Amino acid sequence: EEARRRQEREAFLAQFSCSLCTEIIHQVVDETIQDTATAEIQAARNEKAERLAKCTEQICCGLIEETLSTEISLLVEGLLETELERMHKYIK
Amino acid sequence: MSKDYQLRAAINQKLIEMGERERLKELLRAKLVECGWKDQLKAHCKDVIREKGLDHVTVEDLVTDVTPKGRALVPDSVKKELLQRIRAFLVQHAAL
Amino acid sequence: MSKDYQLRAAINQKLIEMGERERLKELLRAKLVECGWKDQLKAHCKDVIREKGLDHVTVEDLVTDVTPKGRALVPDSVKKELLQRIRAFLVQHAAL
Repeated sequence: EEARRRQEREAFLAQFSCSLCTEIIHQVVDETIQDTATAEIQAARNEKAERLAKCTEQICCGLIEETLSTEISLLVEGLLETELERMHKYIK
Repeated sequence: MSKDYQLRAAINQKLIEMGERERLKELLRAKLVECGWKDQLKAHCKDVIREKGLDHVTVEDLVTDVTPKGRALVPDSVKKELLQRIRAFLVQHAAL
Repeated sequence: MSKDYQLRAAINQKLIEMGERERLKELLRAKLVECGWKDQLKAHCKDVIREKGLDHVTVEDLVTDVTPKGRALVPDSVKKELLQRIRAFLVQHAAL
């Protein structure tokens, strides 16, 4: 009877250990997956926002550069033309 | 209430009271990092986000997607180590 | 093609398609006049012409000469306003 009870108890503990082990693994794995998924989505969102901010700035700088280039050329051309006209009038 | 059920409840209670359940979880977390499981999981999450597109994936979608693989990727050696630790605890507290 | 390049191309495409790029340039031109940039640059050009002599200055030389100052003279507030306007446009057209 004693041997049977010991056997039963050992079988129970073996089965219990296995189920507890699986339970803990699932709990930790699921918690970690939840945390990792949240963190990875957030990281991807941050990365996207950073890229968007950087590209927007680059586009803004490009637009300024392009406009300045045109404006400076027009201004210089106009100014030199006026100055030359003035000089010619002065010479005449 | 069955005898098994009572015994289960008593062991679970003891595990919690003695802080062993938390220690087991902590050990497992550390092992999952150490064996590269967490890095694999991160890489898998990144792949899914890339494939589906950030705008088409929620945290819930991602969790559902990566859970089967995440569970399957836990190395047998880690499972074995945890099981041994549980058995050792139960032997040590055999009076339960 | 890099992700950055693709994104810049997509933003530019949207700005052009919706006529916003031209509107932004128009706004910038107006701001440059309003803040006195044009007058300041004109004065600077005249200084350079006076220093070098009209006979020794070409359009290309003068453009090269005054461009750094032209860039530096653009007030930060104007740059900020333009950037904000682009950001607002992108928020409004969130497809990107």
